Amino acid sequence: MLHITTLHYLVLGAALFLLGVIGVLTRRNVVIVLMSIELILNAVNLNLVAFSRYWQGIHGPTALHGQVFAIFVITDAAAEAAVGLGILIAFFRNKETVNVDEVNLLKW
Amino acid sequence: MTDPTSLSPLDLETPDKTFLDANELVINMGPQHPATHGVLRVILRLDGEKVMGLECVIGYLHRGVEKIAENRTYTMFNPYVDRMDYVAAVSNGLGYCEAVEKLLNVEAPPRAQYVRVILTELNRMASHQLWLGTHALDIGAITPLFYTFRDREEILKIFEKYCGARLTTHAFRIGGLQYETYDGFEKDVKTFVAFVRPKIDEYEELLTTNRIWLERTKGVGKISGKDAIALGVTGPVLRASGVKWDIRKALPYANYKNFDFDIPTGENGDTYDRYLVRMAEFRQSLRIIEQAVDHIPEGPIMAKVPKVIKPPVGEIYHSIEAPKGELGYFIVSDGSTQPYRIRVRPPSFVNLQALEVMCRGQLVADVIAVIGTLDIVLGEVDR
Amino acid sequence: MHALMQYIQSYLDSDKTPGGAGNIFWATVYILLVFAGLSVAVIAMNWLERKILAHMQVRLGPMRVGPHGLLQPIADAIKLLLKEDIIPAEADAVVFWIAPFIVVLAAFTVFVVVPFGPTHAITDMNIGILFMLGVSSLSVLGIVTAGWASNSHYPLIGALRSSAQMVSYEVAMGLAVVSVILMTSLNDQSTGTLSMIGIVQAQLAQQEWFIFKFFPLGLIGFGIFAIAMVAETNRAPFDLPEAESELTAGFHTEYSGFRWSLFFLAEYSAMIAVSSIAVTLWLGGWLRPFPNLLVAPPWDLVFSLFPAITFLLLAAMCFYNTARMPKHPLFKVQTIGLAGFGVVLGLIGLILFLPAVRLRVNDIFWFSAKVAGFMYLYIWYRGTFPRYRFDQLMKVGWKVLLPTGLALLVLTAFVGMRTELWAELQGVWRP
Amino acid sequence: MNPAGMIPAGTNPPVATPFFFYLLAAIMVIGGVMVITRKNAVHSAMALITTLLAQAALYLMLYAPFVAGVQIILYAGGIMVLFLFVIMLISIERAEKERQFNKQWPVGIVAAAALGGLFIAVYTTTTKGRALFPEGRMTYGETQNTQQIAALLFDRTAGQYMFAFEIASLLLLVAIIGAVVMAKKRI
Repeated sequence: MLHITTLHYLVLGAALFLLGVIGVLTRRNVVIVLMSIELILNAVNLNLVAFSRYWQGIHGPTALHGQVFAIFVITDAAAEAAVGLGILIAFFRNKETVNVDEVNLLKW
Repeated sequence: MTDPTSLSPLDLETPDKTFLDANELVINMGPQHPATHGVLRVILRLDGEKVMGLECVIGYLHRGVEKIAENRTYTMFNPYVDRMDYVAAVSNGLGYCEAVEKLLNVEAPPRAQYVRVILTELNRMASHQLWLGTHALDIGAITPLFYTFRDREEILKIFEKYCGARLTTHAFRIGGLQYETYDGFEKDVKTFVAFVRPKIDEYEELLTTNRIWLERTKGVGKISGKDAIALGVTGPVLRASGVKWDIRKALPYANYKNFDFDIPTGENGDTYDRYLVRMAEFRQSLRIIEQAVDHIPEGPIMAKVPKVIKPPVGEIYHSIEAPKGELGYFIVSDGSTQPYRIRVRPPSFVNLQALEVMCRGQLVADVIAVIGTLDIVLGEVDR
Repeated sequence: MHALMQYIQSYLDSDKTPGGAGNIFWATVYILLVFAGLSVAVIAMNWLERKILAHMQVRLGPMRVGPHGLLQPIADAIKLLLKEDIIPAEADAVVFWIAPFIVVLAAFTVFVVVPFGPTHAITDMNIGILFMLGVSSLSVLGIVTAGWASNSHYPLIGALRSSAQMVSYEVAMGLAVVSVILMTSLNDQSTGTLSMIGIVQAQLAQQEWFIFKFFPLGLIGFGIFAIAMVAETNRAPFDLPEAESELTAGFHTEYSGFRWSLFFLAEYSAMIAVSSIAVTLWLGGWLRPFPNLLVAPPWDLVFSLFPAITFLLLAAMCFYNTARMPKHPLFKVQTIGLAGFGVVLGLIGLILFLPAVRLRVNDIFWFSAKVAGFMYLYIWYRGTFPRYRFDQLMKVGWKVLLPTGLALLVLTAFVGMRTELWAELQGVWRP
Repeated sequence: MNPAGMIPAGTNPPVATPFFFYLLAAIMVIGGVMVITRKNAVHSAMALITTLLAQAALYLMLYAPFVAGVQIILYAGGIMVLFLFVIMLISIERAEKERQFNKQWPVGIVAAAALGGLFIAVYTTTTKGRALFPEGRMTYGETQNTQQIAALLFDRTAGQYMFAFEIASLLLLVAIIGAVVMAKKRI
């Protein structure tokens, strides 16, 4: 059977990252765009944790910097989601739409 | 009296726009809903949980009682009134019988009057017990319901022993009573009074100082005395707003003027005060029953009323203090055996008008509490 | 074959959980046992709630199906399974279909780390309590989606209410839990633990249930948790999401039959789950009462006899009620049934007297007894309290429990570190 | 599978790692595709939750139980509930009937494809015959993971991230205030 290596996790992370990027670039619905951003952040997290394990193999069990980073990224994601959804609500209140390409208030 | 134009909360001001300018949520509460006490339908306009406005839709239990009266003789119509406020059938019967007696210009003999008072006050307690149980159930306390029903059972047993029926009793006849009291009636009533007095404390123990109960009822569904009068609200709801108006004292009927009792009133006109007023009325009813049962005179139970009741041409309005408020009967007679027109002033129907004033700006949960505290019976609202 | 037997036997000598020992056979057995035990507990809880509540309310409760209604839950279950499973036409069928499973899954998965004894848990995780809180918080997803998918107003309001409620009470709950985790570390050995078994072992090592630790701090933490857990499981007096008199049935208004019974199952197993958290964290988990006072060997013996005695008492109760059954041919089957039930309970009690069984089951018994105490509390609340209103509920959560929890956390840290702090301060003042 | 010799005494060999990895990876990728293709935002959110939970399981496989726990409690239990809450707050019936993808979607796809090409290029690079990421040499048990992370975050001597941690908490505070300010009409 195949052996699961760090590279496997990196490829999976890359795939998720790409999916997230496609979502951000193509979808109109802000909520789904925000979810795609979460997808990207998670792809990064997966890489970080995979690297952390890789690093542990070299520097011993206390080399957990990747996991600590992952925790910081999750914190960031929480803050981003709260602010993003706050903006979304403010936006929806003013424009009654949730489509990104209609966010053109600055064009007036 | 009050100038109706100066009533502030009654002006239907445009409500605030909703939070986030979101769409109003329109909820159809009822006619099949566990907390609308039958078939009341309330259309709620909500902003999240806040009530922006509401509209009552009634008539799901309409049976045309007033129209039926025009095709029945006075005696035949008597049982029909029991079906209006079916939890206080004795009071309904009393009001109707007294109205017709007034029209005939006869008066029931004293013994009948005393028995009438005892039964009516027992019925008031039964009605209040039902109210307390369901009101507490609406607010989420499920236990008081079973306590009150346990004790209400004793009242219904007395009714059953007296006239054979428990709910729609048809206890009184025009001119007095049909039946003499059964042997041991006084003893039963006295036993009941002794039995129920500690039970009322038991209900109060569960609720009166319960923190959650206080938070759920204090300041909820407030209505000022002025507004209550303007809306025609009567009964405990009016008295809880600080208006000392009880027809038993103001326009004494039966022989209430012979009894010594107080009119409990509240101050704030909120749900908690209405609860307290009704709890106090329990005790006042017990006082009246005790006085009445000790002094039942001997004598006939039926006045001299012709076999075929043909009141003289004329009209009469007679009202009594039913458990829920002023219950009035307006009877127009054209001299025949059937009433030309009967109009009932049902307390529940009039009190229900206050629902919107009491609920606007409150939360959904408060609507439930307020419907409960108004103590409406849909049979009476819709007739 | 021999190797297999050896594999199965090898676990019996180890002092680890099956998950910890990596023994797949025993892990499977434990999972099945926990699952079966949970189902039995839910069924028993259903019957007990109806009976206890009935007796609080001067009535009898179920009396017809089986002796004293003992078979009523089974009859109900059969009815629910046979009922038509209605999916409203306007509902989002897929989400509507999935939602109850999310709730059930979340409610059952947490039992992976519940320690019924030092070795009686499916597995012991390094992040045990975090796992329990996290997974039990997933059930809110199921509730929200159930309410949304029903495409109806009452469920939607119920779902919004419950999500707001569960999210806000989780915060207070978490703070209370963190204060306990601090307590595990504030001992001679420095590192704390998140493991459920580790927390109980810390209480054993410190010879003190955490409810009494740093009196009254432990008690306050327990109080916060005990309030928050009732809100978390949507039970009276915090049962607004399914407030019957307001929202008919809240988020599961549109559900019927099997799917509704899943919500029911999830609610009761969630109650058991949060109660086991409370028992583990504050009430010493599987430890018997007075572990520090009554330590002499005879006391050990006395306490280890409790399970057997309890079952014998239950059996005696059955026999007493058998004797009280009406002597009428119609009641013959019921009387025999009740007596038979008593015999079964008595036999279990006798088996529990055997030392080999007694010593293994003792932990499980004490744990279950404490959880059962909480279950009784739940029923008692329901019989006593009116329901809170939504804004009042939020007020209690955010303005009372949360600040208290924060203060508790800080105070626990200060009290626990007082010697180090004192040494530090002396170092500052007198260099 | 990991050879047994690489594992320190006291921990157990993981079972069927490749099977679980591919299973979870498949769930994650399918979930990710669903997130970006569903019309209905709630369906997207459900797919995202599935992805996140599968990822938490992957963290467990990577011997990062604490991160897995945080992932479940914060992401699946917290952030996603927030998402669902907002989706319910804003009406979505109309959004479903509208065009789902914006006009520049080909550009987006091309850009993503370019990025994918970049990834492939990097991951297949070998220097001196060695892959960029040779496989790790040893696997550690999870028994002390939480304590070690705590040591990195809080310990007086080994805690390198204490300041960063404080900054993160400040960030959260700012986010809370910002969200309230933006979402509330009148403060």
